[in-house]
Amino acid sequence: MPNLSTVFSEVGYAHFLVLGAVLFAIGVGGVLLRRNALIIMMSIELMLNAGNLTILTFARMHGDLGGHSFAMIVMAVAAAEVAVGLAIVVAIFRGRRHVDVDRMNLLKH
Amino acid sequence: MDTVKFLWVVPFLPLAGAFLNLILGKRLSRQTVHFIAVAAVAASFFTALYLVVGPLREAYGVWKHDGRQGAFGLDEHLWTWIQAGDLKLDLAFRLDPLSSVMILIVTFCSTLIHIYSTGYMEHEPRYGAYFGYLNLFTGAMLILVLGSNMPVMFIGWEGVGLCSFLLIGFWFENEAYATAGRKAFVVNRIGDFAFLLGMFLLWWATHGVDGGKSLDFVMLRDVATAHPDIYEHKFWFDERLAAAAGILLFIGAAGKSAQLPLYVWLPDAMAGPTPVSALIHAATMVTAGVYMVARLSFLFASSTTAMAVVSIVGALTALTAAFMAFAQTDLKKVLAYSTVSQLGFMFVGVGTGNWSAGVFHLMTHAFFKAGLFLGAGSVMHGMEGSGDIRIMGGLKKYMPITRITFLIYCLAIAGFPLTSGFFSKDEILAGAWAAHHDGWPAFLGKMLWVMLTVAALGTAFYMWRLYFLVFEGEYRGKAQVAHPHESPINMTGPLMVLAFLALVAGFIGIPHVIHLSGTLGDIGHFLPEWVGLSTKPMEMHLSSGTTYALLGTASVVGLLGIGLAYALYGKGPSKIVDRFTAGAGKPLYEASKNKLWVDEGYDYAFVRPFRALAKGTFEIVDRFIIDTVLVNGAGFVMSLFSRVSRWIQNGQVQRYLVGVVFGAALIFWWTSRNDHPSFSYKAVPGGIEFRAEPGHGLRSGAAVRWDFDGDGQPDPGETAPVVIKRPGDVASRVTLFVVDPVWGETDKDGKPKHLARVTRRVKLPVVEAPATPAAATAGGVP
Amino acid sequence: MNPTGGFVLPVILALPLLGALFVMLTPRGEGAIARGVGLAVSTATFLMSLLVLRYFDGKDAGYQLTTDAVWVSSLGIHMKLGIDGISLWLVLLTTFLTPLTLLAATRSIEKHVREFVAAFLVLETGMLGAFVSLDLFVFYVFWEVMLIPMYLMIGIWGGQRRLYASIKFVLYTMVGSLLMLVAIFYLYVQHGQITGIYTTELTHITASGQTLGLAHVVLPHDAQVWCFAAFALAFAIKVPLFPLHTWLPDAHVEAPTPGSVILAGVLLKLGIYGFIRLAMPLFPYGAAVLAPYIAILAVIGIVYGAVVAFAQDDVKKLVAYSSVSHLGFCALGLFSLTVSGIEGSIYAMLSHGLTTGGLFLGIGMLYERRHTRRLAEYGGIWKQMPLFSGLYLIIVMGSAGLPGLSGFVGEFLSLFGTFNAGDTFPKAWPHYLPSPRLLAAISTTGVILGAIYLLFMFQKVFFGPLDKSKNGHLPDVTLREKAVLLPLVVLIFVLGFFPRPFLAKMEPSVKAFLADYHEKLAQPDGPARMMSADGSPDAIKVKLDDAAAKLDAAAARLGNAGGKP
Amino acid sequence: MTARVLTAILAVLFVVLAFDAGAAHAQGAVAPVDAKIGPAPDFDPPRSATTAGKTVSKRDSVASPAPGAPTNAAAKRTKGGMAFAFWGFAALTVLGSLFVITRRNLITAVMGMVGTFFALAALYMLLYAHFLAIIQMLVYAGAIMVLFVFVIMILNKPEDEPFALSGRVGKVLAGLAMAYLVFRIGSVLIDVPAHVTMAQNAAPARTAAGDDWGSTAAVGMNLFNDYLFPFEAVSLTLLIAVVGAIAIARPLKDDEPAAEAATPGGH
Repeated sequence: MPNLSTVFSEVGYAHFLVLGAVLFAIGVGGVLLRRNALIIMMSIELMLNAGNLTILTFARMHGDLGGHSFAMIVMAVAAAEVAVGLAIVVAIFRGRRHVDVDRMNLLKH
Repeated sequence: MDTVKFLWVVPFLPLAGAFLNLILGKRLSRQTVHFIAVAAVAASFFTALYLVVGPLREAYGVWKHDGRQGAFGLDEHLWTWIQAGDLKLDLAFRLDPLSSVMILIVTFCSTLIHIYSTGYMEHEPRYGAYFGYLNLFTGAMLILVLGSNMPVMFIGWEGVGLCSFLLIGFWFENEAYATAGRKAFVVNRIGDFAFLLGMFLLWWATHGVDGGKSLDFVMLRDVATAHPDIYEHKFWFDERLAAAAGILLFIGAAGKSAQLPLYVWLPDAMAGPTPVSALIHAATMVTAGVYMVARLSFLFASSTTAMAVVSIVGALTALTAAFMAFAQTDLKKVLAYSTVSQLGFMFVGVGTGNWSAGVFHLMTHAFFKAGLFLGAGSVMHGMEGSGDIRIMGGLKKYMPITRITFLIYCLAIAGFPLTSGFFSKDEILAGAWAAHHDGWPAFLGKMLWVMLTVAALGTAFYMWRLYFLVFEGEYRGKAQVAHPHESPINMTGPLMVLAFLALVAGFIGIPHVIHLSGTLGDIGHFLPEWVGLSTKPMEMHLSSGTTYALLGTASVVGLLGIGLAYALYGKGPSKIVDRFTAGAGKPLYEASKNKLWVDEGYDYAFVRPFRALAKGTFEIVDRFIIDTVLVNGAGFVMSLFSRVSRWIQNGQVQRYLVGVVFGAALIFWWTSRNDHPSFSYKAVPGGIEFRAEPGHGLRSGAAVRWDFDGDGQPDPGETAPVVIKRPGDVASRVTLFVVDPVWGETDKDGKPKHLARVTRRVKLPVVEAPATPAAATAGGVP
Repeated sequence: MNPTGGFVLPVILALPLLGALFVMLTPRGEGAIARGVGLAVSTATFLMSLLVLRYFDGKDAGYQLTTDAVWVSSLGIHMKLGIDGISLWLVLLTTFLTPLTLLAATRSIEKHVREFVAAFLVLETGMLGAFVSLDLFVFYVFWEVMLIPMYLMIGIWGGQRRLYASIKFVLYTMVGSLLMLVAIFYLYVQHGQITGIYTTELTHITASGQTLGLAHVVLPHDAQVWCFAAFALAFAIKVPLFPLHTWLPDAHVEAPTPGSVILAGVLLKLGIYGFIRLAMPLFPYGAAVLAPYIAILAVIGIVYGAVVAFAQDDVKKLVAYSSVSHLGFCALGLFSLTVSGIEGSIYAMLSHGLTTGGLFLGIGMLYERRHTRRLAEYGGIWKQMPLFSGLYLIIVMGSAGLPGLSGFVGEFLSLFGTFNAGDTFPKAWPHYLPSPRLLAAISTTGVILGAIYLLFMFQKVFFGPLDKSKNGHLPDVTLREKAVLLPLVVLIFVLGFFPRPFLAKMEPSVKAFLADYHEKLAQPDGPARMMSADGSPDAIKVKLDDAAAKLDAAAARLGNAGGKP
Repeated sequence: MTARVLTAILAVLFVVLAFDAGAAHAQGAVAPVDAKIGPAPDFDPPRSATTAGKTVSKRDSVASPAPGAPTNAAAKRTKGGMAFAFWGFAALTVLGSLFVITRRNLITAVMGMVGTFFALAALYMLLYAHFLAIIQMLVYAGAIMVLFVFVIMILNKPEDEPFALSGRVGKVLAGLAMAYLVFRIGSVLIDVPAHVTMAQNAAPARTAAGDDWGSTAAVGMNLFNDYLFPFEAVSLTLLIAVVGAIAIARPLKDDEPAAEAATPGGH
């Protein structure tokens, strides 16, 4: 372990990676804790972004531009997912006036 | 052994008759039905007669002329019945002196009783069925008698059981009758169980000996003579194998021949039509046991224990049954118990090794007891079916022929001098008196004799009581039956024939002390010698004086019984008896009337417990333990699991995510749980082998550096995970460096990064000698 | 080996299957057509199967009329069919019972006739296939194929509690057969690893004339015990042996008459057959170790089944438990490992197929008239239906083992074999177990008990006063029912009086079976290997040798590592 | 209000960053030919370090030190501002994301999200992903967030309790597991050799085609040469998503007829 001062003063790829991990963790926490479908979707977005951050960091480290392309594809997929997901949320809300995932248990019984 | 043709005809004819009557019985007219039946049996009788006086006598002549030894008889081999492995059972018949006597008795009595039945059963709706069964029985009985090996005998043995089941339950609308039939069959089956075991035991003992593989009687007998040790070797504790086999087979015989303790079915068997009782339960079937014991004489002869058992059981049966017969008020019941008692006599006869006497009494008994039953049938026929002797009496003027014949039978059974029963019974008594086989206590024979004499006295008494109550005195049944009448000729005819035989049949077996010569002698001593040909002779010493004394006693006893009966019942029921039974003798009277409560005892001891056992087993073991607890229990446990898993997999994405995260953490922890490096070493040919273990998970497969010279710095070039060094080049401390698998080994300024390391003191083993296990294992532990 | 007969077995396997397809093409509502087709097809199958007798060589102990077609070449699965003295009569029994049962089913099956007939024909194929297949995998396939139609039969055409019964039946059987499957895989892999040739055939002749096949693998002793236990479980459930029998009464009671007939008549036999054909030859040591216990279970089953049968009020249940008792005789005779015992066991199976089949058919006929199976509802039937009663009495007596009828020969022989099995029973007979002779003695009480419960049933149904008004006007057997019962009765007599031809045909195979069994049993314990019989291919020898070499090397290395003490 | 706070912080940070960059610029480092964003030139490596061949070699070996190690002077000079920017934006990201998962008010949550995305965009710039930084702003902060906001508007319902009560145990476990993972990963990642700081980059300034690294042209070349098929696939995905979204979101058929039927009924 390098000493703290270097950790704070010299920013390396590690810091980006760790940040990505933290961000991902927060996203997971959101999905775990919240019941509102919208919030959950946002948390998913957070996780995707954490992924993107990591990808770009590695791209930088390895000097490989493929990472950028990949990140872009991720963004596109995220957009698609959000579109469909929000549509579903709307549909559900129209039916049952709420978007509480705990109460969406038709398939359970 | 010589062969004979057409022996199969004898059993075949009745069977064919049975087939016809059972299949077509409904369509045929009564005349046709009973013509077929009678003709079949009669034909079979004449065939038998021809075969005996024809081929068999000739063969005997030849056999005697050649002075051959061993068993004498004629065989007919039909086809091989069962053949499996070294077991080969032929469906074969044998005609030898013993079976010849039997088939004559059987076919003859059967013929008479068929004829009698045409009268007795004339109003029976199921006429064809009746004669069909009767024929079937005759056929089965003939198979039993003629069978040349035990399994074939067993066919008939069970066949007659089936027929008796059917005929006892012939009027099956009456539940009690049907039950009686079932009882007969089941009790017989108990005997058959022992019979089977005995058969297995004999086979087990004899198979492979002299190629013995057929359970053939002659084979078994020859084995007994050739290798006595087979039957005599210790089998059960101190007893010979013959004892075990003999006793088992005797139990079978007891089942069939209604001996203690299996006699209970016979009195109930009176539920059947009277001719049936006459044929099956007096003349033929019940004597099968006696026949079997005589047939296996060689076996019983080789175990005096078995013989003792047979004779004692016989004597006890004779006594008990006689006692039970005293207080019976039903005509047929009395006869039934007397049958049981007489069978006891026969078993004592064969049990004392006096085979011919047993068979002799079997024959005479067949005549007079069949006659008695037929007479009883005739009486009941005249009394419109009632068999209650309390409402009879003075019938002699209504049915004279029946009365005369009945009188003769009673004389015979009571052992009145010079009647057939006299001779045969005396033979048995004499045999019992004389019987003293090695291993027997001295008093046994005498004791048997005493018991039998008492039984004989009882017999005479109750038979004559019966006679007097039925025929003498005043007619007491006006209320019930207005006009008793004599039976038609087709019923009285057989009565007369049998009566004649009951008188004279005894003269073919008069005691040897009465010396006769020439043809008279041939006739007089015919039976014992003839039967002796196919039984194993037992030596028996009896001085002529004793013989005469015994003869005297026998006749005296008979007369005594008759006199006693006359004194008490000469004029119908007597006050004396009533007073006696009401007072001092009450317990005795009750005991006799209720047959010593044996049936009730069995009911409580066996029948009810068995029912309870069956129900209990079914409900508790089967339904509850196995089905509910084990089978459905397993299912229940499964459903429990499914409930639990359903709680986890509740379709909520978030809960699944919990699983995912937790699993990921677990995997991570597992893969990186021991990431601390270490190394082991052991001696191998050519040096010491160092083996780096950089750790699992992230570190696995990481590059390593070694420090063998102990300077704390990685040695250049030592990068292999497994290194073999010769002990010389190894310092006392060896260090393993593990390069960070992800980020390399130098930091930003290019100088070596701090590496994970492990240092250990190395104990150097001797090179030449292989390492001691201690070193190897010590090396294994970091 | 008779080359000309090879076509018979495939044909009798294919006929019912095609028949089933064809039946499903007939119009839905027309039950009569479906029945007619089914009857015709099954009769044709029966006639074809009679051809087996024409081609079968009674002297030859080996498999005959064999056909071999590669099914899954990559796994070495062969559609290999063949028949020998052991399976011969069982096949004939199956083909014989099927048309009779279909004929009897005319009135008992009203709904979905078409589907019923189809299922029945499929079932026939399954049973026949299981009897004639010489390839473990194929056997297993047929074994499971039987399950489905039976399941449908109980579940669709059954009585009140049919769902419970059918599920119980399927689960019970599945449990066993899956374990068997595991054992089969184990054996398959072992064989492949030893010889390098993966095949599921029992005997596989390679192009170079080498004799391979699962039947020639010698497993280490403990593996044998486990595998035998797995097989034994499957077969013991099917038989069924004592503690595993509770599916049988339920299945019988709920199943429609034809289902019960086939279940009792043929399906149960497959348990015993599996023991003879697979479990014992493949794992002789396991058999030797476990035989005493199975024999004891069989004896318990004999007595227990008989006792419990006496407690029944439902006729079908009574007969079902009597099956438990009778199959006990079969199992006992089989494990006596004597010629007479095994032949007796096979013969008892034939007889049981006829008699119990007949009993169930008769019960079905009564049920069609009275719509009840409770003993208490009957009584005095003989007066109404004398002919039927007479025929039924013969069947009952045959089942009770009256000598001269079929039942006796089988029971007699198997008891006989057991009683004299003292020396052929496995040497490792535990001293704390009752000796074979005692076992035979105990099981002979089945003779008494059989008489007790069967006559009890017979009296309750046919004897006694005709006091139930419903029994007042029952028509006697119709022509169709005569046509069903008479062949059975005749055969019962024939089997009773002329068992020799039947026994003679199975004797060589049985002897061969015993010989192989003892030869393989004599093999010493050790790593899995092929039978070192003469003519064993050199390739295998080599493999064995270098396997041994490997072992030595390993031992040496261990010695180096661990050092010598 | 929170949104405003966030935007304020964001603005401040940009200013600071720009100032620092300007300071660096004043010290007369060599400016790049096409400097789009303020701080970028500062981190630009000395040209000597970058050749195509080197680039190739970089991709192969991770652990080996970067050739052309920078002069300590350059590293020191740029360290402070660099670190400052990173920490600032990192703090902003984390703060915003925490907003997302903690706020009960959906609008607040979305605003926090916006902040996160902006900060991430800045971080992308620090990683020389200029093009992607822009795209991030356009796609996420622009499109997706607007979508969210619209949906929230459509639903506009009072906020329900934020935390799923069911299965608390599981969630606590999962939280602990998550923390453990983050800690372990972090402890591994923090070992990343510090010598590849932002100061001297591991990537070439120009790609083989001569475009600036991370510029639109570079990414475009890469995307449409090497990753054409994925690109097409994704476009297809988007099409499908659009169609699907419409299909799902539009009201069910039988709603309108009911409505139609209602109106005439009213007259």
